Amino acid sequence: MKNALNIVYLIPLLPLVGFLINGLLRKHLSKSMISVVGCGTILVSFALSIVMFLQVKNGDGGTIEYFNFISVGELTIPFAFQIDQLSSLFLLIITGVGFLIHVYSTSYMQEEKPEHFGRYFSYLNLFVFSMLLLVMGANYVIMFIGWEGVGLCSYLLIGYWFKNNEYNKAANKAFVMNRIGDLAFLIAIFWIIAKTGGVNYGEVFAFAPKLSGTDATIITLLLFVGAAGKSAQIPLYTWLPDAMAGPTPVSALIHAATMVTAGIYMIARSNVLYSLSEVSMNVVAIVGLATALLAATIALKQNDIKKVLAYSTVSQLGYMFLALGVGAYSAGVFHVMTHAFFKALLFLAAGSVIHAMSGEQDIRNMGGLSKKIRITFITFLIGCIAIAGIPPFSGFFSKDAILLNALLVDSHDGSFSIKGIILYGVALFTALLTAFYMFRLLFITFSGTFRGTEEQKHHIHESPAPMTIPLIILAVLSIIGGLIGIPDAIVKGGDKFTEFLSPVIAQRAGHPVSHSTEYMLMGLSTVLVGITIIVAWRQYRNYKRKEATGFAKVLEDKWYVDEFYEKIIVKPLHNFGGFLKNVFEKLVVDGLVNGVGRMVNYGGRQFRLLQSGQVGSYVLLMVLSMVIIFLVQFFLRK
Amino acid sequence: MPITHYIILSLALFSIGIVGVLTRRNAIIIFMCIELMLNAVNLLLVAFSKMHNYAAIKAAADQKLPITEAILNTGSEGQIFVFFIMVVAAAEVTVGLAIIVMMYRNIHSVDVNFLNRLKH
Amino acid sequence: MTITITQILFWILSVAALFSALMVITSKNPVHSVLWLIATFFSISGHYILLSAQFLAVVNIIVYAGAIMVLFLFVIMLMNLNRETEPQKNRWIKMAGAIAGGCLLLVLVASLKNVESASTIEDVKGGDVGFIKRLGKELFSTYVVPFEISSILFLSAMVGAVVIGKKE
Amino acid sequence: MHLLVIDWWLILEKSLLIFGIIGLSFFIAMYTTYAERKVAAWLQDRRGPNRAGPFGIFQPLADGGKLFFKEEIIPLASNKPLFILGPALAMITALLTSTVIPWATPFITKGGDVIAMQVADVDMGILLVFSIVSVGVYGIMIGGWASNNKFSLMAAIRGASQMVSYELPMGLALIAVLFMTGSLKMSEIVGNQIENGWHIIYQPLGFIIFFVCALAECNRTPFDLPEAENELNFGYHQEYSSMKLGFYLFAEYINMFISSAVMATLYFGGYDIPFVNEASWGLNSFWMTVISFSVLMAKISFFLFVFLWIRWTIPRFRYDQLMNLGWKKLIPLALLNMIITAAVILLLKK
Repeated sequence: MKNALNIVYLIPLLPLVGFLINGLLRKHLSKSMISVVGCGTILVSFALSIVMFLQVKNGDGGTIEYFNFISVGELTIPFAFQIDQLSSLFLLIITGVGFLIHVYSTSYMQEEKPEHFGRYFSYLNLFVFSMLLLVMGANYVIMFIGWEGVGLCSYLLIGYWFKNNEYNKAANKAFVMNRIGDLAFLIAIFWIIAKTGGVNYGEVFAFAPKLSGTDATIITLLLFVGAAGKSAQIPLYTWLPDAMAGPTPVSALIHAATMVTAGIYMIARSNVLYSLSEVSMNVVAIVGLATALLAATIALKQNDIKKVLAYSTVSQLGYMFLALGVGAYSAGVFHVMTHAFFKALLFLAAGSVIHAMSGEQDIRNMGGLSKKIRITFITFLIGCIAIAGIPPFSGFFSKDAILLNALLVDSHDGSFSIKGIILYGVALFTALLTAFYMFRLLFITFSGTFRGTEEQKHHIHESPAPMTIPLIILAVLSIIGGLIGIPDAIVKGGDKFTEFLSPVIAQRAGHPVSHSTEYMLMGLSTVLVGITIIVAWRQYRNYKRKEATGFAKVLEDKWYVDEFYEKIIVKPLHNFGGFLKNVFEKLVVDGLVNGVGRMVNYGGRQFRLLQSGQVGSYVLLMVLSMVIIFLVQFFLRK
Repeated sequence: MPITHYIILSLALFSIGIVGVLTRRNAIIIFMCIELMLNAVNLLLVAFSKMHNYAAIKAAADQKLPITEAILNTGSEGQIFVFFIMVVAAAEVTVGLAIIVMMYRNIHSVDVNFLNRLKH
Repeated sequence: MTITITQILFWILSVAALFSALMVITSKNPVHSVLWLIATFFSISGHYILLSAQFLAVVNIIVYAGAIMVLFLFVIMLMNLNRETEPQKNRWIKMAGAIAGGCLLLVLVASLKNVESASTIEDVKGGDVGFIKRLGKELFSTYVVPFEISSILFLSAMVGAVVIGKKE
Repeated sequence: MHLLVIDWWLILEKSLLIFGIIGLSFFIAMYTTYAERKVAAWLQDRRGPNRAGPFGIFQPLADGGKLFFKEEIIPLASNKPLFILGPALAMITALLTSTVIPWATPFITKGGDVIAMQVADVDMGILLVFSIVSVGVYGIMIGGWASNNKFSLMAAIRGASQMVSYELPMGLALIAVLFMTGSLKMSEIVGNQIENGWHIIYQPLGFIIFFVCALAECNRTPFDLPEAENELNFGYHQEYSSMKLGFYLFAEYINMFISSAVMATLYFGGYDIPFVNEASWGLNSFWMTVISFSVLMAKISFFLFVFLWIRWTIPRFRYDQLMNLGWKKLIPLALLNMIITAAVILLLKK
């Protein structure tokens, strides 16, 4: 199978072809054709990804160069793909989850007109293409192309229903916030080029030990700002909840499973650089944890089913950054994978709920749905258990790995540092909050009595097979997906995941804790989560609508972060823009431009007199100038 | 003959041409003065060509080197250039005179002072 | 000190060339100007022969005296330009022109002051660079492309002249 | 200390040759006028001049005397200097052309010095003839313009444009000859013909073109439009009288003489005696010179006769016909001739 690498280009190419076919011929193809093209290309890519994965597992990864993308001076940037443990894993997640969501979409988007249906699938395919480019690129520039591509697709898909102005605003917000991060990423790339003279991962990482500490810190911080933009971390997270304006499968694919993990991927990929900078690691860990906590608190009081999931996503991403920040890269990536499963599952299940409720998203208008939409309920429940971290569901293992690693930070001799204990404490608290709001969501939605209108009640039905089958598959994955990362403490020779990634991701040189300590920690978190779930059950099993007050109101209004941004950043910028437009533009810029124009005009008026049209005077001037030039030459020579 | 004699002669002819352009108003005379200037330049080119030829042959003879075709050809560029100048001058005169005739037809004069507008 | 016949001829031809060139620009009658210009060309051709550029000497006469100046004469005769047709220019402008030209000459000659005047032009054995055989070979080997291009230039000039000269 | 470094013998030799040729030219021109009348008379079946001397052979002298003693009239409105310059230029250019023609085989003195029967065997050769012919236009133009007579001016412009137009096919026809000789030197052109046969054999078309053009260059019938009596009275020399008119007329005959000589040299082997090997005769160089000169003169006389013959046989062209013939027939033909010659030479070389 060595030659499988030769056809690796097909993996991104097929979605691109699908994008072109669906995009260009959307008015001529039937919906079923579009579905076949859209899903088929991803399915083939998925199959190829499995081949790649198997090959990498046998240790046959590598870099494939196609052509010189940019060649300037001494800098050569090849268009190359790198297939290794990390990228092949992401390939599997992207194409696998992507395929399921494609299938789900064929049913979910059935009510769209054919050309919009085609547009939707072409965007999806383009997104998959860009995402594949992002993870497969063998250097930062190719990654950046994919990075921009997914940003574009995210914008296009958030604003998919472009007739709704609110949605367009959400799309703009997502795009602008992403751009801020992208700018930092771009600067980081330039910095890398300036300092190391290349952008290929191999070269850069080989050069990394020679980087000065300051450079490493600046580069990694800039990269982190880029990652924060894409992965919705403080302070650039507010776009993600708004991005829920897009169709639900899009939220599942882009804003939960894949695109938002691009930042994680990037930092995991650059782990060699991060390991050089203590400061950056701390920043990543603290920002990640803060994001996780903040988003979790907001999620407690949200009433929109997708918003809750969105904040939960932000929170989980914060978790992943925490993992990266404490140097547990493989734990972070592991959480990416499990998160992809259960968050996609939750989103799709939420989509199924919304479908059943004829587009209603407010959980206050739901309740008691568990009987009517059985499959959705069960899969949603599985998702909740997984995210809450009940063993042996997938979320438990990945979250536990993160918690353990957080606790172990800075520990050298088996005892825990203050920092580790604080990180662990806050992280555990966040985990409890997670369990709480997820089950709050579950109970408000599915238990108690139905609170919606009669019409909705009449309409409630289980979703068709193309929607439920992906749900079931994802549910199964959510249950067993964590087992590949099962810790050494439980199964002898476990933690295959870290072992698999070890060629790409440096292992932290920490002191392993004793198995008994691990059991104790697992038990502690499991028991606490269990208690939390029971509390949630008691509180929300029979939910009654009531206005939030006091602190709850603050949480419901998301800590007023949007308003804060509005006041601190948007307003002043807006005012500054107004100042520029009304005062600076008019007086200075226009003044300059008009002044130049007026000066030229005046000068022309004066010089026009020279332009008499008399050939003789021209020649006379020419001769005189020649005389002067010769004289100057003559005297200057001496 | 020293080359400076030829240079000065050419410069004098050239300057006379310039003075002609400056002082006359008849388009044809001005045109002729331009031809005169071209010829002054031609003369200089031929003189230089001869100078280089002489110098090359003399240098070869002084150093007892065999006189090759290349040495004999030294300076021929100058004369070829003159040839091309003549070609271009002839082409220029054909078009230029046609224009002057046209101008005479339109304004019944060849005085360049009447031609100080871009349109009529 | 011996004076060679070349030197005598040089001075005679130089004086002739300068005198007739001056007459070109001072003659009131355009036809006289043309004829003086032809005389200038003949003197220059004489110089070419002195410089053993025989080919150019003959071509100069054929092209300039025999073709170009005939055209000038044609145009002048057809337009019937006499001395009355050229209105007098402002005397000051004439003065300015003459002074400017003089200055130019002065400056150019002055700039020659530092030139090493060791370079001389003599006839040497084998110095047949201006002979038709050598020039012809050079022209049709090294410079064949410009030569062909100049033929196209000629053709276009001819077409242009016909188009311009045609009455609407 | 020499003031001038000059080979006086060369000067003497060349001066003698120049004066000899000029005298010869005048003589021939004079008697061509006589021949013209006689031929005209013969063709018209009458006697022609027969009063001055036996057969009227002193008639040209009488004509010359008449012209000398006629009253000199210079029109008031004319441009006097140019009026005088015109005929002078015509005469000078006509005479200058003879410089490069080789008149006979070189004469070798007892001392072994070779005296070429040619004023200057320059590198440019035939090109020099062309340059002088092209300057010849000015005689007509200046004369016609200076007369300040519109008929003269018209005739002058006609004549000039005719000459300029016919120079082109003439030159093109000549190029075909030059392809064969590979040199512009007149002596080499003759030598080539002595070796390889006359050019008329290889270049019949070229010769015909050249001949027609020569007729036009000399303003001879059927191309004597500058002198067309019925349209332009008497042409460009209408205002001329006395010896100035004589100069113009003389120049025309000298031109005829020289073009005959050029044609004989270019196409008919110059001074070469046909069909015989002169070298086997064993004559000394003086007699060889004399014989070859006579042969050349015989050829020239033949051409002169043809000129006269044509004049009294073929009617005059119209001006547009003249231009059509020149630009649309002769130039393409000459080009064709040139290209074919070039192609054949290339083929044979391979």
